[in-house]
Amino acid sequence: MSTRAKPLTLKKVLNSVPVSFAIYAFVMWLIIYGAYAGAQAMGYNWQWYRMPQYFYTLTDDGFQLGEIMIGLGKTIQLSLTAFALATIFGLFIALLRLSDLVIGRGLSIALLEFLRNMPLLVLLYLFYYVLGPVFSLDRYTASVLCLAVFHAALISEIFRAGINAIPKGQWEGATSIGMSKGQAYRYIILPQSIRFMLPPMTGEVVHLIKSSAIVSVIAVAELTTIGRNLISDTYMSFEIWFTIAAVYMVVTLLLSIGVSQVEKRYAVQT
Amino acid sequence: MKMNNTRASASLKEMIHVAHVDKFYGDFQALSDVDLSVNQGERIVICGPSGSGKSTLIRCLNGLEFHDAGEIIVDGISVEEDSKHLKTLRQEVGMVFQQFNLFPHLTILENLTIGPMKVRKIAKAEAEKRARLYLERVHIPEQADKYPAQLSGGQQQRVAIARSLCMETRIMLFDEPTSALDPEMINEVLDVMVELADTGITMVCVTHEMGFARKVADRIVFMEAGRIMETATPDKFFTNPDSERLKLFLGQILDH
Amino acid sequence: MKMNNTRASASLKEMIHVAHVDKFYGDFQALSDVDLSVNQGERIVICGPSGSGKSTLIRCLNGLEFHDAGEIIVDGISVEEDSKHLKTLRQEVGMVFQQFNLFPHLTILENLTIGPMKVRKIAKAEAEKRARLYLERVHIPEQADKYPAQLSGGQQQRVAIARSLCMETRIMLFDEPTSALDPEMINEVLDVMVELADTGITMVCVTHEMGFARKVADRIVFMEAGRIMETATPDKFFTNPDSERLKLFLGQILDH
Amino acid sequence: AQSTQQSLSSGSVIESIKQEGVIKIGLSIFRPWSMRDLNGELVGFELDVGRELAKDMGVEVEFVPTSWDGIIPALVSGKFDVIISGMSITPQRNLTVNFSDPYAYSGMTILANKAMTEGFSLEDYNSADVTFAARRGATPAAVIADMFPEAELLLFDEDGASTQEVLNGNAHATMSSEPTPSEAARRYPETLYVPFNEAFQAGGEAFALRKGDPDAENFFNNWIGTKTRTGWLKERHDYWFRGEDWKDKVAE
Amino acid sequence: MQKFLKRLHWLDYVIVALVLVAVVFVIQRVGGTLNYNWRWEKIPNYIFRYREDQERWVANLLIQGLVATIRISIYASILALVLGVILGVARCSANLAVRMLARTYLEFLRNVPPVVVIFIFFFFLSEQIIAALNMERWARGIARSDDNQIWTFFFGDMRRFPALISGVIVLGLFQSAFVGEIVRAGIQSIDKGQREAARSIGMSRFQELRYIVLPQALRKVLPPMANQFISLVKDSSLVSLISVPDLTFKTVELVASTRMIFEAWLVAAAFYFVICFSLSMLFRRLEQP
Ligand SMILES: Nc1ncnc2c1ncn2[C@@H]1O[C@H](COP(=O)(O)OP(=O)(O)OP(=O)(O)O)[C@@H](O)[C@H]1O
Ligand SMILES: Nc1ncnc2c1ncn2[C@@H]1O[C@H](COP(=O)(O)OP(=O)(O)OP(=O)(O)O)[C@@H](O)[C@H]1O
Ligand SMILES: [Mg+2]
Ligand SMILES: [Mg+2]
Repeated sequence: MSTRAKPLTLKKVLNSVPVSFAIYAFVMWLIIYGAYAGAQAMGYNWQWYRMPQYFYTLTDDGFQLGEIMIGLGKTIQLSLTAFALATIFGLFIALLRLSDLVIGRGLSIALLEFLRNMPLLVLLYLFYYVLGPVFSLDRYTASVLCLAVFHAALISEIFRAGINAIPKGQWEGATSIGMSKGQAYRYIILPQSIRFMLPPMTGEVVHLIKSSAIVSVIAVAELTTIGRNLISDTYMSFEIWFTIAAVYMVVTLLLSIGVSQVEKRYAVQT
Repeated sequence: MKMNNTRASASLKEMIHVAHVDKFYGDFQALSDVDLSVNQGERIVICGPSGSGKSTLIRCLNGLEFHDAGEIIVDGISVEEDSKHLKTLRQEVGMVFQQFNLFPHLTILENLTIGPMKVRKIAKAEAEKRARLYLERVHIPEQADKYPAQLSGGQQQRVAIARSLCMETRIMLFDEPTSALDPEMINEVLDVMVELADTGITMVCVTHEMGFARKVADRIVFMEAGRIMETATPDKFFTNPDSERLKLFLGQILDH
Repeated sequence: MKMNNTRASASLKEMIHVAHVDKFYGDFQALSDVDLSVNQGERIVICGPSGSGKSTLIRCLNGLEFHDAGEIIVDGISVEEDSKHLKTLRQEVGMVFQQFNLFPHLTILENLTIGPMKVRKIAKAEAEKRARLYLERVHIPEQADKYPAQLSGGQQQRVAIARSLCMETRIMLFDEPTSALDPEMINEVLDVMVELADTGITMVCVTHEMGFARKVADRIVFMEAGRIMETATPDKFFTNPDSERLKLFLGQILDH
Repeated sequence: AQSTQQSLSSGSVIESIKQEGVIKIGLSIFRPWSMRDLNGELVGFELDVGRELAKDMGVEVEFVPTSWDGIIPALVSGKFDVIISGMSITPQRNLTVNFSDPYAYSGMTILANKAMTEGFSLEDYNSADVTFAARRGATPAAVIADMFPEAELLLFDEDGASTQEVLNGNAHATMSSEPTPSEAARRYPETLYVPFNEAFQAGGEAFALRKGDPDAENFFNNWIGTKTRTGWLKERHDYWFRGEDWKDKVAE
Repeated sequence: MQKFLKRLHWLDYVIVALVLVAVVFVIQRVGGTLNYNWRWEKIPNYIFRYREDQERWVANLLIQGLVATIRISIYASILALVLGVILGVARCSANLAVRMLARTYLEFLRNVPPVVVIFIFFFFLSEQIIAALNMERWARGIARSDDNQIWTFFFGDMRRFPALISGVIVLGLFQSAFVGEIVRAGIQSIDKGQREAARSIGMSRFQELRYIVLPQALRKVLPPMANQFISLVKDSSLVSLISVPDLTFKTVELVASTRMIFEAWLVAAAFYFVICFSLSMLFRRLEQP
């Protein structure tokens, strides 16, 4: 018994994969071209040909990274440092939050509420202009600390969720062989909760890279800052902003793909 | 059917002393005026309807919960929330749970050695030797390198018993160790427990396995609504119970 | 036990016409060469083992699924994916689901009026009057202002029936309307369905309630593996089935 | 030619200002060119210039505060008609916008941290160990990069930030138009000072306007010429840059 | 009190001690080494000020900024909600092209830093929209007319209307991606049976969405939406980077004019905290009836 060929209708044609891709490509082209032509009509002078030099140059000295690549390196360095610190702070806050310490718990809740209800930009100004001079932090340290503290709040919630995902019986099992709370965390609870925490943690790295752009307001020479400086030199605002955005997208998309890979691996393992 | 263990009365040191204990969860009273005394080497079975406070009582004995009034002294250590000896106490008192509570990220061998190594600071080689010994004792020496998830429920529960034994505890508490198991696995665990009873360890066991109780218990404690209603030798317990409530309970439970 | 309904054959307009219908899910053939004809006012019961395609067939009748070959004509409208008359068709054909599928965010009254008001564009007062009428008909007029979650399963299913009735449909499809219900509620729903059957509406009902089938069905259809194996009057169906498979099925189902 | 001329003049910003009856002036907060007084209102040299300009044109005036590093893109994209914000003429900028004749000449001086730059000669500043702070996109930034290519240069959104940097010892020095450096040195005599008396690059500040608008350029040039000749510009400039009369209107 | 002290662990005392040491250190540094002259007494003036010439109290910079922040947040959240619902519905569309377009928009916004997104939207979109609608002239017309109280109440000084609107557009577009994801999750959480039931009483796809799916989805998405709204208030500080006169921008101006760096930033931070914290308290209260 064969399937009868059904008549092709407009709706079906529109929903079919090749047509969908075509429509998609057309709309995207329309948007991009519209933006391009629109800006040109406004008198904007596109100078894309000037962009490659900011990625790399080939001079007599050989291959050299351009400013954007250097900025990207700085962004990554900044983000990773901040992330490492944020993980430590976050673990600390989460443990305080879950502890029996009355003051400790109060402090961690106060800290969390403060960070949760404060714009990152304002927090950065606080770190840089207020705490900076007090603790004599330079701008790089201040921005690393600001990002670390801000993300520590988010990471501590990941830790807390991961720790709470471990059944109560594991605590009791550990306690009943005489482990102290610290030992139970160290040998029983944390090793198990890592599985729950790894996927959201990798997501948090992406988030942190995005947050790091904000430190451009205090002139840390990372990717966004480099972009803004280049714009103030060359006034090629559109080209540079789009390039910067694309660079960020490449990095974060690569990471996101990594995240979903990690998620898949851990999903299979359970 | 009942083996007559006369050895129990040989040593009379009091290992567990519970006097006038009350315990509240919020407004709900889970234990009321509970008294219990267990001598060294004695085997006690606790039974009673669901919610009667059996788990609560047994968990108060090694400080997984804390009582609100009265006193509990286990192996000479007063069980209190702020006691400095709580850790020592827990090393002396083993506990086996209904849900096994093995550590899923560790192999069986690691499950058994982590306590001795980290808590008792015993060398690894020594701890492994001991672990294999007790695995032998619970009849699963060949499973040492697997992970808990790869074992059947009955095997897991035997590992849990071995884990407690590895701490060389002098008292073992069991909270319904067989009730999460499929019928065919219950016996393999009960067999291990009977063997354990013969070693002279002090045992307090919450269970509804009346065959087991009859075989090994020196005394059976019947609880209801947070109170101990009756304490009796197995003979008296099954043949001539005092309280009406217990008769009813036995009627129900022996039906199955 | 069986009421003899002679009224059924009075009008002979064909309401549902199914001819040579095939239906595929991917490679899996859920319906093979199905033929079925239902006259106005007829009551059809469909039964058969799980996975035999009963739901698939009934869902093809009001275009919740679409068949791949053959033709389905319901109330003069050809059921096809791109048909402009699909909306009209669905207004003519009511459907009652196993899971009730009431709208949880609306009160009972709103559940009943939303269709007439938004689809049929009937004034609110008129729609409410009608809703109360049908709530009366399913014996729960007092529940009008509650929310579905506050009703028992049986009551919810009766509301679902009333919801279909409010659309003044001429055909009602039921997909195992009682199988998600507790035993004590099954009868209250079946009673309503029996009353409904007496109003002369055309009914197609997937159910395993053989008492109901015997009482109201004009014909019973037995399906297996995507095919209609046998169609018979209740008398013949229960007393003298043709196929071996049906005998087996009846043996199983009447056991309960 | 007739029609080109017509379309040029009708496309001039002057024409649209007349039509709208308002001139929109872009500026960025920058003591004492423009700042917020105690009432939160804008005051300063630019404001006087802008108001006078509008008065002479017979239109209303509207000031659009904008962050400094976005001020040129904003002008180009038409957010306002002209920038009057102490913007000094540089070739780089001139490639993107047109400038009128200068309406003020305030040279820049170096403001340095006393402890960190003790005994520095001008050449000593040109060293990799020295850190300068400046406002992103502002003239001093370009001048510093030009004069002290070896030194590290940090860029900020606001002028106040760079001064604070030097004050806190995070940067050795900053450069900005007088009187800001002298004022700051007076406020924090222990920490800050103006090491050199000379002013660098007194190139002059001018109005910036969009390219391709000869009419507007002509108008602004002549207006500035007139106001310079009558002494009005100098009088206002002295009031804000030399005088102290306005100080109690602005929290200090 | 006695009881409270008894509940403290020795580590609690360590924490208290550490906090105290930190506080003392900060006071020491600010007072001694930094020789910063605090001018807290000037701050109230920038919140409210008594204008002698007008003989009334007027809101000064900080309150103006705060009000602008609130206005922008409210309007942007409305815009984000509308766009987000469209986006969420598009994400569940039967048409692949629509789904891909929605996905592209979403991924762009999710993978590019907010700062960069805001600059791009600002220069590329909101500017164009404002210019295309000739909004400036229209707003100025209203600003000049006499009976503009209502407009002023809703939008502040009409002369700054274009800036407000570009802030709203930028923030609304930016947040719509996240709202869209919440809406999508809400829609997909609705049981398939609900759609079938709606269809089987003859509802069209639109009616099904309008009367059955969205109202139910709305209930499920309310808590995450509330959180998103707080995020939006926080992110609104970013529009200061494109010169929208919100609380952060006004604070920057205040700092540039008066150099009261510490005071101004601490006050601005307190303002943000108070708004966001009371909002989260309010939403928490509303969530548990
Ligand atoms: N953590 C707790 N919070 C509040 N109430 C509790 C808690 N743990 C136990 N209870 C209550 O205390 C009572 C006694 O509980 P317990 O677990 O000791 O009963 P049980 O005799 O072990 O019953 P079962 O045979 O069901 O295990 C029960 O009513 C239970 O609901
Ligand atoms: N959406 C679907 N996709 C793929 N296969 C399906 C789908 N719906 C149903 N099927 C398959 O089609 C077959 C017939 O399903 P149908 O639901 O019609 O059976 P049924 O007779 O109603 O069974 P039951 O009594 O369990 O409800 C089954 O094998 C089922 O697995
Ligand atoms: Mg229990
Ligand atoms: Mg079915």
